[in-house]
Amino acid sequence: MTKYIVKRVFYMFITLFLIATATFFLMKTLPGSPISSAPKLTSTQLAVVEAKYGLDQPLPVQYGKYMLNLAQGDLGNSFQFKGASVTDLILSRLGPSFLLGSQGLILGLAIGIILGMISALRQNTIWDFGSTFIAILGISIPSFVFATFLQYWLAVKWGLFPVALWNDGWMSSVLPSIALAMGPLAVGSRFIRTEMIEVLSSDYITLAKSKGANGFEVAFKHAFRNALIPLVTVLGPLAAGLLTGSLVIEQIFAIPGIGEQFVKAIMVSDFSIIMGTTLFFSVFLVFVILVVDILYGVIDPRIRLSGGES
Amino acid sequence: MEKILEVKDLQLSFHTFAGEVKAIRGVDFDLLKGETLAIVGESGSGKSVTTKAIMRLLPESSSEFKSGEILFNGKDLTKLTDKQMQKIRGKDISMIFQDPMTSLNPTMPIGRQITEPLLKHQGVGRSEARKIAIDLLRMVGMPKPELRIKQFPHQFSGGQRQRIVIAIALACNPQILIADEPTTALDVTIQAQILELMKDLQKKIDTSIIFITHDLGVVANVADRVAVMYGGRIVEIGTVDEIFYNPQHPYTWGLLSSMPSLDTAEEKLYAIPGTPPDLLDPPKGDAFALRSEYALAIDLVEAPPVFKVSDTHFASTWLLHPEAPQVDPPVAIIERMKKFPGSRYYEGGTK
Amino acid sequence: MAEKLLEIRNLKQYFNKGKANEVRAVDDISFDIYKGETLGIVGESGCGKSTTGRSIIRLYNATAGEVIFDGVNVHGKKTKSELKIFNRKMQMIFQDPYASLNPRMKVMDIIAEGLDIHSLVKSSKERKERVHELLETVGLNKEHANRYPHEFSGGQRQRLGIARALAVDPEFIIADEPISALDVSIQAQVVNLLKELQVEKGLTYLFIAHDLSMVKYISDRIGVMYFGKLVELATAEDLYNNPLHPYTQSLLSAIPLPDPNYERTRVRKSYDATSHNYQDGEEISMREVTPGHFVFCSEREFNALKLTSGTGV
Amino acid sequence: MTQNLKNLPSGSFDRVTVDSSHAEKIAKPSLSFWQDAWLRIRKNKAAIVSMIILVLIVVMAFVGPYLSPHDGEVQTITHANLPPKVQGFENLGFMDGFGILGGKEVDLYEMKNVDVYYWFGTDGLGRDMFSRLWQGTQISLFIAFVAALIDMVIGVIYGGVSAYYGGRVDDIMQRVVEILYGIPNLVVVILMILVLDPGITAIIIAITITGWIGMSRIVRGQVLKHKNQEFVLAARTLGASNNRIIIKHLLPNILGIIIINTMFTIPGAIFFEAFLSFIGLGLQPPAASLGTLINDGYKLIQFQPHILLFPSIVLSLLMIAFNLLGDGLRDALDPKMKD
Amino acid sequence: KDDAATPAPNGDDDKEPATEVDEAQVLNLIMSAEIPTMDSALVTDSVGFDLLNNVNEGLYRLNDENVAVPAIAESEPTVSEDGLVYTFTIRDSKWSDGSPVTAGDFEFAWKRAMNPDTASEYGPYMMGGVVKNATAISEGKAEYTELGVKAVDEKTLEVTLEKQVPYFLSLMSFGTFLPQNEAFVTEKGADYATNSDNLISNGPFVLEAWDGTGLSWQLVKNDQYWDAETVKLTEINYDVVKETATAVNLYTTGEKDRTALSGEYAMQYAADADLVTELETTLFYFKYNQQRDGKDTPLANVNIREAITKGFNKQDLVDVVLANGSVPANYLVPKAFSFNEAGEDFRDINGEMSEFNAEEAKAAWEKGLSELGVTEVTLEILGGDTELSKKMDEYFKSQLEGNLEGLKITLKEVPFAVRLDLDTAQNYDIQVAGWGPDFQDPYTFMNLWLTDGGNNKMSYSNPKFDELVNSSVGELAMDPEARWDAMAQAEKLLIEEDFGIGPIYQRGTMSLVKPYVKGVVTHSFGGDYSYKWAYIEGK
Ligand SMILES: Nc1ncnc2c1ncn2[C@@H]1O[C@H](COP(=O)(O)OP(=O)(O)OP(=O)(O)O)[C@@H](O)[C@H]1O
Ligand SMILES: Nc1ncnc2c1ncn2[C@@H]1O[C@H](COP(=O)(O)OP(=O)(O)OP(=O)(O)O)[C@@H](O)[C@H]1O
Ligand SMILES: [Mg+2]
Ligand SMILES: [Mg+2]
Repeated sequence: MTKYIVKRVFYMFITLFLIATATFFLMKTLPGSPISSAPKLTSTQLAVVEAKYGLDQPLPVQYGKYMLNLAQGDLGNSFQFKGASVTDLILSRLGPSFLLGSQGLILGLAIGIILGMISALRQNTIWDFGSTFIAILGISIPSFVFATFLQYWLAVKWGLFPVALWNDGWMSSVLPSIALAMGPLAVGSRFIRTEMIEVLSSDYITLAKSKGANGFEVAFKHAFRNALIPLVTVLGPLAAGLLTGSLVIEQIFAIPGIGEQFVKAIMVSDFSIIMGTTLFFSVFLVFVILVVDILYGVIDPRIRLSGGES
Repeated sequence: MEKILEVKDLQLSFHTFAGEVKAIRGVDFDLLKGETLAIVGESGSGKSVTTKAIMRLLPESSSEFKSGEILFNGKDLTKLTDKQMQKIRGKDISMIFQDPMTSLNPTMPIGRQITEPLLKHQGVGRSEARKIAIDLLRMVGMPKPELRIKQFPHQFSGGQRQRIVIAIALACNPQILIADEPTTALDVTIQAQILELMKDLQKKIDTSIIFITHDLGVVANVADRVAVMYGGRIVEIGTVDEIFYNPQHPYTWGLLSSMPSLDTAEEKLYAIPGTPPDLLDPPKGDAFALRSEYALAIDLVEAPPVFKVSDTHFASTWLLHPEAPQVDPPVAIIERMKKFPGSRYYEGGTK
Repeated sequence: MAEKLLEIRNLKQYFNKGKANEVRAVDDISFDIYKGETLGIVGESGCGKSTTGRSIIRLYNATAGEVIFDGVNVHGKKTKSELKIFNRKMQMIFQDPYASLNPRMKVMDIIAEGLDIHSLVKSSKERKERVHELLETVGLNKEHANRYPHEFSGGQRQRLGIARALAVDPEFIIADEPISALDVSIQAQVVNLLKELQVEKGLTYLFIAHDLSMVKYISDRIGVMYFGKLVELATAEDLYNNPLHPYTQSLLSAIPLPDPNYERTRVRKSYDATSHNYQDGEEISMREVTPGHFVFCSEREFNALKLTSGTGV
Repeated sequence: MTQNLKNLPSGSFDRVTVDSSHAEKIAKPSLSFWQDAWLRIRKNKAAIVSMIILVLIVVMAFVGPYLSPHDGEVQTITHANLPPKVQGFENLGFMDGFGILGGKEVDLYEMKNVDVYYWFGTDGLGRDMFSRLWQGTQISLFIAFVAALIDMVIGVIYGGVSAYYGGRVDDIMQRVVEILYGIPNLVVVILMILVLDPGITAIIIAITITGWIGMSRIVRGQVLKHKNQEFVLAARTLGASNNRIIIKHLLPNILGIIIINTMFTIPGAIFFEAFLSFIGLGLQPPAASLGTLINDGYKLIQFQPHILLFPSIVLSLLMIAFNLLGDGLRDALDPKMKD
Repeated sequence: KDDAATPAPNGDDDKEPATEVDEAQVLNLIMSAEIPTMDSALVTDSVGFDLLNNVNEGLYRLNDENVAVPAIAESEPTVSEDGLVYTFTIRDSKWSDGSPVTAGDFEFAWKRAMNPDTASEYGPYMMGGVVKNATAISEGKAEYTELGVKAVDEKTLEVTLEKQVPYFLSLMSFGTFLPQNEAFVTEKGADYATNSDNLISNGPFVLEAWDGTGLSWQLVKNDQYWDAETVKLTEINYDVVKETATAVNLYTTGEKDRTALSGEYAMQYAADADLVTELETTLFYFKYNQQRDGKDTPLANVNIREAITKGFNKQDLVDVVLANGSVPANYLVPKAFSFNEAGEDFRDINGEMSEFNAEEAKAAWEKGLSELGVTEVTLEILGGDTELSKKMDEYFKSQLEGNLEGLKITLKEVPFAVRLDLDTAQNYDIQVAGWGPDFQDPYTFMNLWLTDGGNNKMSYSNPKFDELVNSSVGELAMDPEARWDAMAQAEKLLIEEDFGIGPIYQRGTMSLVKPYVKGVVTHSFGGDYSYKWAYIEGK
């Protein structure tokens, strides 16, 4: 197992190295420079600013420096925020995104799993259709439309939650989390449904029944855990998707999150933030995938010992 | 001996998108206390469905119970509620399936799988159940049961897994054990061990066994009585000697003679031609007639009733009708019949 | 006996060689197959029977050793056309009647595949005729040509597999457990067919199985495999009546026969691989104990066996 | 068990010989895999309804713009922001030309002196939403189909080659995938769009740049599963070339799963395009797609719900229909699809 | 040190029941973007200038009538004979940490803004050509310490100008000229002004709860401010909200006291009592690039430029497309921006030019085409990638293509930074651009179009125009009337004769403002709003 993790971490670093390299050069090919957004600079002044950000050096040198800094966890300095450290910028925005993401994920998966179970246990009944309908709606309505709805109905019309902003404590996170939960909800319920149906027809379930287990025990003690296994495999991308996907929700609910910052950085060509965030997302994704792999072993004892290759 | 289970005129269908599959078309048999009844027959003849019907494990949505009674100690299982049935399953009647690789829950330690019926039916505490589980494992010949009880199914070999399944099935000392091809997936040497184990355990806890298999060798080894199924019916039933040495139904003949025996060297094996009937549209009359060289005109018209050969031996073939012509079974069968005192060809004294 | 069709020399087939999970599926085995005979191979599951067959027909590239077919090493460097010749001469019948036929192809195309690959027919009419002929050979009829495999029963499918193999007129057929997935009553159909074909076409078989009674019936000689090694090789009669290797004895004693009287008396012997007590440096190899009866044993065991069987004869 | 037998007609007990080849007869009509699948699909009401909806939407995407008397590109600025109005609906209470203005329901057509009908209303530049909706649908579908097609081609080739040749090739190719898998695709897509000139091509490239990975994984799994199947081995013992094995044996067997997976990538691409519009990386106007239309509309949800409503309905219908059809196909083509 | 308890960042002030009796002087506002920096030398954006204007105070401040009046300067400065040396006397006032505001703070701040190491953008831009040596410093020909500003003593600041600058005093309220406390700045080093802890102020308010990059912050009344008596608000809470819908929702539910409206929202709230329409001084126009890749574009032809300038309906544009209170612009210098001594609007004097006229446009178009010898022209409009720009571009396309036969418009919509890049490279045909004034004088709009001017970037060149504009800051600098006249002529030349640019609209804003918000002053340049005089009444 440790060997496996070491191997994975090694690949992780290759992935990150490649992503860093790719984004670096991509950014360099982008039209528009973050500095030219200051149209009033004279050319000498411009040279000074360029020097400040190290943009006057040849590309390979810039690249080398960037990578070197990266190795020390330094993502460079923001243009937009006049030299603020990108690492700090990202860290300062992490909290809300993380809270929303995890709440959305947990909420979505919890409801999704329940819906999926209902669907599978009451296959082809009105319950099944109802759950399936909700799940498909979840993937059919763009999250920004859904979020706007939530905001208008639950906050403006009924006043149940704050309209937006991040200053009402936990209450502020409710609506955005619900909006974010739709994706995992849909994925969760569909995965669980298919898998549950499959598991329920397996031999060991028949054996469990023949032991006299009742419907509840069969579904929850025996089938559930097995049906969860494939869901775990998509957990990684799902979680990462939430973090990145939250940019829409963050913008609508005016939440100081990492996604919101990313969008802004794109608008103003703040390369440092774009690169830093991209890299951060990658680290997160790669890390989550690794965690999920380990989690996979926890849920599925077959993986636990043999460890490795799926 | 007392009858512990009586199945009377069981009829059962499946509804599939292709139409109605008449899987069981009138099955009668009974099971005596302490005996082993083997059910043999071709794939699809309805062996598993019959036993699953007894356990009421068929999918409710697609299966339809048409008629019949399943009397367990006089109680009709078909009339019980789900709750009542759950009390019987695993306690009074338990089951072992063919594939040990898939019959255990891969994500649950085997200990918990064994203790589950104990906790459920015996009302024992956890630690007590654990003790029993360890004993059970020891009983089925698992070395170091205290350690292995915490392990997961994938850490066991096929033979070991089948032992675990047997341990689960026997946990509550059931009155009936249904074994659906418990050794088919195993190697011969392992199969031999498992068969011995089952016979040993049967003696110990005095349970009745319904043993389903394709393998006539296994039948000869374990069975007290044998039921031969074909096309959703039992076509012949009798003691193991009656079936092996005095078979009456042409299908049984075919079955027995299609296996080469070790000591004779037939030039050509007797082969039953054709394929099993399609139960979506079962043939009229005797389902086997189309494949039988002993077919009679009436076979194609009407299904034969059950004829009594001896007190313990019944067969459903028109050949047993008093008016039917005497036919000679295949040579290999005649060879067998020569050994059986009650048969036409008995030569006497060979035994 | 007749001339050798096939010589297997020190064949080794390792999987995942050099890795932690190395499997020595076939570990240095040698034997000959004579023209026109049926050589049976038995052994428990996973002992390497299929791998032996597949290495012989070059589905796997052997780790070491040679397979000499008609005097030519199958595993040497070959051009495409040379390989094609082998492909015609050697064919295989598979175990699983469901997995061995492409579910998306019609029977016609399945059977004609060999004809197409080797351009054995000139027109589509000839192709059709040839397929019909093959279908009849295996006891099916031409109406079946336009159907899909899933519509057939196991026995029928297995016969389709045979027809496919026969299409290229092979000399040698490897039958990898062709009947073990079939119902008892159906097994006979296939075995009879194989036997008939052997006589008709002068075929040579390598017949792989894991149960013995059918193998004994169909084979002239039988080899017993245990953990990648061939442990005993003898004529069918000899092997049954006089099994020498303790593993063979255990295997034979484990098989139940459809005879209640026999079953009541059968005693099972168990085999313990450590019972040989081989010393370091002892050379263990196939030794011919009685003419045509080879046993995998050490010199010491060989002498002991010779003694007992010598008196036995 | 009675032995009481009624009288049977004479001759009942004559022996008959049955032609044993009779028993080989297959009674069922011959069905190819695809015919069989079609029969299954036909039983699946949801899939059939989905199929009909999809066909309708596709047809409308092409003929829709011609059905409306208005051109979707023409700006009649005086007719801006009109709610839907349909002939004959005047008194039904909806699609009657009434809309909210300053918090009150008023007949905006009357107010603006408009005497033509805009079935789905107009947008902020006075363009006919009905025509625009179908034009947008057309573009969205185009993007989705092309993206799905490219995903499919790359994915199938990559996954197929990796699995079929196995060994070292597979090792290397899978390492590459593993690395790519660690890239957050959303971010890549955004970067790609930033780098490329915005437009349909950029969107398609961006969607496909990581999109094929899913397909390649599935195809690889399938090829791995099938390539050691006995029927493939049989073909190899017959001397079939790699090409033949791939084309005749492997492809037909994984085609079902490829189709199913494509059924799920299409809506994914449609959705993604909508998302890109939201962060301002979508199409360049005046080209419209469902995504840009929805993006235009969602802000006006309180006052001019029609701008959001119709594109949302079409988008949701597409999503639902593709998903249900995909589900149906999965049940029909591959009831046991695991990976 | 101010001992006003620092309110928690999540202050739920509006829930306090105390409001009934003594109205809480708390204002809740929305911002459209984050604060990039609070360093007056580095600020370039409107948010930064807006906040600086409220937390700091320079020599002058725009009063509630938008007139620059002495602030930290005790009174009007004394000006030397030649008009080149201004001497200010500094009033007694304190920084929020209690230290006094001195003349040295100004000298330090201004020089710091010119120090190349600071990399200030506005410093050299604002001071260049105004304060002595500024141009030389930014060209690297002089040391920044040689800048013409000097603290004679604690209370006396002497500024030497490069040349006579008629609008010099109006600059003194601009953010770049704010003072900075040397001790504090030096102590904080690179961290100066990166969050509210690293900042001190000398204005009406103090910035609190700003982490440097966050979406929310707070202004709290500065008790150390010399004119603290005037300041009534105790707290202003800011949140950044980028979605109009969200902002409006926040306004509707009463969480915010003001929100800007756009497009369809404006239409919906047209009759709302809370609606406030304000005209800004930002002007939007087409830049016609006459030379691209070294070759003349069709826009080098004056008739083509005329056709496009007159070829689209501006009224419809502002009414339907923008619908935000903007007005059609037929001029360069915005309305209600600059006034002469008599208080007359420059605009009223010079009037409207080159209005929409489809006929004239068509005629000019045909003339232009025949001069070019073509029947079809394809032009690219380069615009922004915001929602509104995109919509506007679509409108232009439809209008121009409809009115000018043979014209084909392609749209290119890019982020701001990219647009500037393309502008610098002169890589566009027509660009939708905008300009907001840096000081209250028409010159801030005029100098853009000087030949080879830094913002020209479209190869417009007319020696006559150059002459007129230059004279306004040269020989006519001290003659307001003649100056005024020269600029009026120059504007006519640019818009009406050369059609060098095509004015589109002067931006307006519509916002919803709660009726209880009183006394907020809107400025036409520099910071957008002053809250010094604001208060809450009748909430
Ligand atoms: N769930 C089901 N749905 C539809 N048909 C079924 C189902 N289960 C069994 N059948 C059909 O019922 C018939 C009897 O099946 P059964 O499983 O009892 O056969 P079997 O004798 O046990 O065969 P095998 O030896 O292969 O296990 C077969 O035709 C089978 O296709
Ligand atoms: N492609 C492969 N890669 C790795 N190991 C393999 C492969 N094929 C077979 N093996 C291993 O080689 C050994 C021999 O396998 P083989 O299939 O030859 O056994 P067998 O005797 O045919 O068994 P069975 O009776 O079950 O068919 C087994 O342990 C098997 O797991
Ligand atoms: Mg069965
Ligand atoms: Mg094998």
